[in-house]
Amino acid sequence: MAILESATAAAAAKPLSDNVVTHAEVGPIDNATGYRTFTAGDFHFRRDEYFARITWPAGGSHVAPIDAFLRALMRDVAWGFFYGTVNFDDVVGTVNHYGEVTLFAGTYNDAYRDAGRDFSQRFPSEVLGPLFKEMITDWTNAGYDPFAAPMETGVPWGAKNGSNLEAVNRVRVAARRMVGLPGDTPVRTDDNGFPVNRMFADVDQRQPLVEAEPGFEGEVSAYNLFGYLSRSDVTWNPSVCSVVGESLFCPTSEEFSLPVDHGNDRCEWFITLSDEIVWDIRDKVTGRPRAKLVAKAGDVSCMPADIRHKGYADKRAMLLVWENASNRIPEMIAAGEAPNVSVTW
Amino acid sequence: MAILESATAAAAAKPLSDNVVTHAEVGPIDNATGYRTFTAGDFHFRRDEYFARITWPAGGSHVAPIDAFLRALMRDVAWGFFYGTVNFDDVVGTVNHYGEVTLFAGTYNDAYRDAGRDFSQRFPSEVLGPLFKEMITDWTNAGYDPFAAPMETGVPWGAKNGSNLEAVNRVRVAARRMVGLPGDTPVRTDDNGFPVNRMFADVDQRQPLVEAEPGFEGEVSAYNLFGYLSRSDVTWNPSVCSVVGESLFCPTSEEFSLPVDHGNDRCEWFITLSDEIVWDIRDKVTGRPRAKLVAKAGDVSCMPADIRHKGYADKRAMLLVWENASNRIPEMIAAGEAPNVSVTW
Amino acid sequence: MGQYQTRFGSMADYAKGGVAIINDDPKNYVFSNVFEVAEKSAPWERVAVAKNFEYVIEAARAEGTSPWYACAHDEFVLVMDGQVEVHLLKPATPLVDAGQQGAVELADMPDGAKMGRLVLERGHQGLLPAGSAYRLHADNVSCVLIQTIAGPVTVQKWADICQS
Amino acid sequence: MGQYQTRFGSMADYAKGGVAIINDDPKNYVFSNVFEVAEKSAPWERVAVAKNFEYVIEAARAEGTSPWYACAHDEFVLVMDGQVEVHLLKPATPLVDAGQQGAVELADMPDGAKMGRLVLERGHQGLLPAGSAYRLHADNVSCVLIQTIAGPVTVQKWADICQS
Ligand SMILES: [Fe+3]
Ligand SMILES: [Fe+3]
Repeated sequence: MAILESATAAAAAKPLSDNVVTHAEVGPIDNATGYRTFTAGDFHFRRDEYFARITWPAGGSHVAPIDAFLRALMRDVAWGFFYGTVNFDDVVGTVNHYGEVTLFAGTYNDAYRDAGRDFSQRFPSEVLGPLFKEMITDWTNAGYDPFAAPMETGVPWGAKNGSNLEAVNRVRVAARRMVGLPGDTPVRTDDNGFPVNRMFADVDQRQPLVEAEPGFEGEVSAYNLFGYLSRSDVTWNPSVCSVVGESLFCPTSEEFSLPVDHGNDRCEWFITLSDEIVWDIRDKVTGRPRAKLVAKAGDVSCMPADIRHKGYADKRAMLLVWENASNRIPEMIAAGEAPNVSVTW
Repeated sequence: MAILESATAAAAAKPLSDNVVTHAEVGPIDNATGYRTFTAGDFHFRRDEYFARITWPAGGSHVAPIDAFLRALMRDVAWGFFYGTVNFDDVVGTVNHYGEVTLFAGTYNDAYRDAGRDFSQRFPSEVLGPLFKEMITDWTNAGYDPFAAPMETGVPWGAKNGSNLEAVNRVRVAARRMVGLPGDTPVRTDDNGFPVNRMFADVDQRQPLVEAEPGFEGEVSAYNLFGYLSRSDVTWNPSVCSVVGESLFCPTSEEFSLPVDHGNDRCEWFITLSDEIVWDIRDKVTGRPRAKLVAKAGDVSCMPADIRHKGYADKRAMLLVWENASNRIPEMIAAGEAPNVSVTW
Repeated sequence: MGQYQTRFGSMADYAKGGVAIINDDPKNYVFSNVFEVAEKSAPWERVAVAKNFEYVIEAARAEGTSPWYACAHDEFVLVMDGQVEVHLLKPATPLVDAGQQGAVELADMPDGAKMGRLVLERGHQGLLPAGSAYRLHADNVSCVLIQTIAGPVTVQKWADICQS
Repeated sequence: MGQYQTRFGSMADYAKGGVAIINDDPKNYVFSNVFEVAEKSAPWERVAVAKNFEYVIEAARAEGTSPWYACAHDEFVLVMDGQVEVHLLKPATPLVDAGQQGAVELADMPDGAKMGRLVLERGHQGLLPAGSAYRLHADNVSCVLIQTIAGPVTVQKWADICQS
């Protein structure tokens, strides 16, 4: 998660749009499955042993395997709807307007749109966010962690069976200046609950030599970023490690596949720090495949603002996601002034 | 699996097409993962801990989560490429020409085709079939059954770890006249290794009353089909239970989701015998969504010949798939004389 | 939870699904429900609910005693609801041409040897062997499916039974 | 198996991926590799490998001793290969305007108080604090990334470094 608090706060102060829907409701417990139902405007959400079932007006409906759905929902909740579009799959997802959020079905799917079968509603973020939070809480069973890699967690299937509050309530990590500075996000150690991941057992854990003259202890600072990433307990979940104005270094550790198809509303940069990640690039609006990107350690690439991307990594990899969290960008996007690619030559 | 032996035999007698590729190769064991690689013509297949990786000429590549890939591959192998198109996912799959088979990437995906990025090669079935068989055998680890429902098997992830020959070598069940007749497919019992599935514990197991006069014991016959289906150890795997000429009743028990997107080359009928199955219907050629079908017990529907379908069932359901295995149909299809929908009014 | 209830349908209690269109014609799916068809049909009306070239699946309301039928090829009956008795008879002389497709209704019980009897309940499938004659009986209103070839007794009333 | 090898890159040993096009222009992905950039650059040339409005990430070949730099805002250095020493100094008087973006190269070591020293190896990230002056040193050829704002020392040579 890499959205600055200031951006959200600024947006929350704006008056609501005219067409905004404020109805959200947690339904009763289903007798057969033990799960609650959820309603947001005219969208209804239900889970059973294997699927999330989503319906919307005029007979719209969608079935999503619950493992993929929970992994996507978890990110959308933890990231506060992130930047731009979070496609849970080819049909359902959210678009962040920073203070408000659109929940859609088929809007970013060529065939649904061409047939006039897409549907969306816009909500205050503070209405949809808590509802989604309750959904991920209710629908996650004991032993299953939607943030974890497949080999490091249980299975999500079956009827309601306990909960995993610790997993779904993880607080997002966002350094204000840099990890390891006094009063900022601490480095990770065995002792504070972050053991080295099995796939990063060979990563050097030594910390840098730091010699501060008296009086400069708060500014002469460095830490082992690769060591820090080797101890991440979650996958595909960027956290802020260093901040230059609105420039956020948001590294993350990646294993298996990105649970969402992310369609950023601005350029987003990736620097692969270790191993290999393959990216499927599709058009943001139509969903049609555009490119395939193979990124190895040291590779840099820009994700243009008009695509959606989904990544794959067999060996856990370290990825530096670089975001520009500027408040001006949403306005530029609305005015059509934001570039699709931030560099041309 | 519901392809008559006669059809395959007839096709195998035909001379090979001019453009057919006969090269297939099993590669060495990968040092890191322990899995073998496989080559069919200019297609290469590799698996790692989480993915099947498929490449083809001119930089074509595809990454498929290994769970979905193995479930799809298992069906394609067990069904002898089935009828028409077996889409493993939106990119890769096979088309059965009955004696020959096309392996494709992007051919049934609008965006790949429009961009000229689709690729396919045609193989003798007796070349691609055994290669796929070796692939499913090598890539399936101990404890994982690609035919089983998610809650009834292990996980497919990780490096090579044993095998599950019993699971991948299941012989297909095809009654010649009717299940239970003397010398034909036997009914299922606890004793012959088919216990009642946990989701069908309430299904009546009594057999019908059968009173045959002397001399007619071989023709006066009936059995409990629902009981038989409640004891199926596999999902989404039709087996022939009764035969009228080329008309095959191929019931099956369905749980979670159909591992392939099936684009039949002829009309295929479904009668839902119990519970509920939801079907996603997309265009066969373009992959664009066309309809959503909800089928409950007693519901009958035709799958037209120009669509692909994928089903979902949370509660294990009984489905009667009805196929017409006529040898004439492939010729009619080639001549453009086969109807898309077998009934109009 | 943990206790699963298998939902079979019956004429007294069925729920029908349906086709929701994104970009298509619902008629392409020839969508019907066998219990609804049986409910709205006359006893022993053999209504095609599925057809693939010459082959059909018929749904019938089983009520009282059916006519006698003869057929040159195998047919199969599957009870979807209720209880149905099948009487089988080996005709003394062939009743239908060898090439005749589908069942033929007989005016009366034919001469021949008693082959036997089946008592089928829900989910039971029975063979109606080629060259035999048969009669069905149901004490209470029941529902059957018959796997066969379209023939003289097959009723096709698609517009009445299908979603459009 | 079971023993995983984490593949970090280095200037001596890196493998570059790339963009395979289905329907697009590879230039949209501004694809480069930091080790390749460092390999082909002069020592301490601060080459932008990523840019988002005013913000940049620079890749540099760290070799010998760098000039002194001053910057009005925070910057961060991340060692991608080798070992790099950072010397930090608090200037006696401000060396750059408060609004100045990006690092400014100084002609000489400025007057001021010694703040301290960092010795960074691969994967270590260090703060180059706002208002300080700094100098980097690498005994052996190394590679660093710098998170900063585009400024007078930032070199943009996209056509040389990117896949097209
Ligand atoms: Fe992204
Ligand atoms: Fe099918």
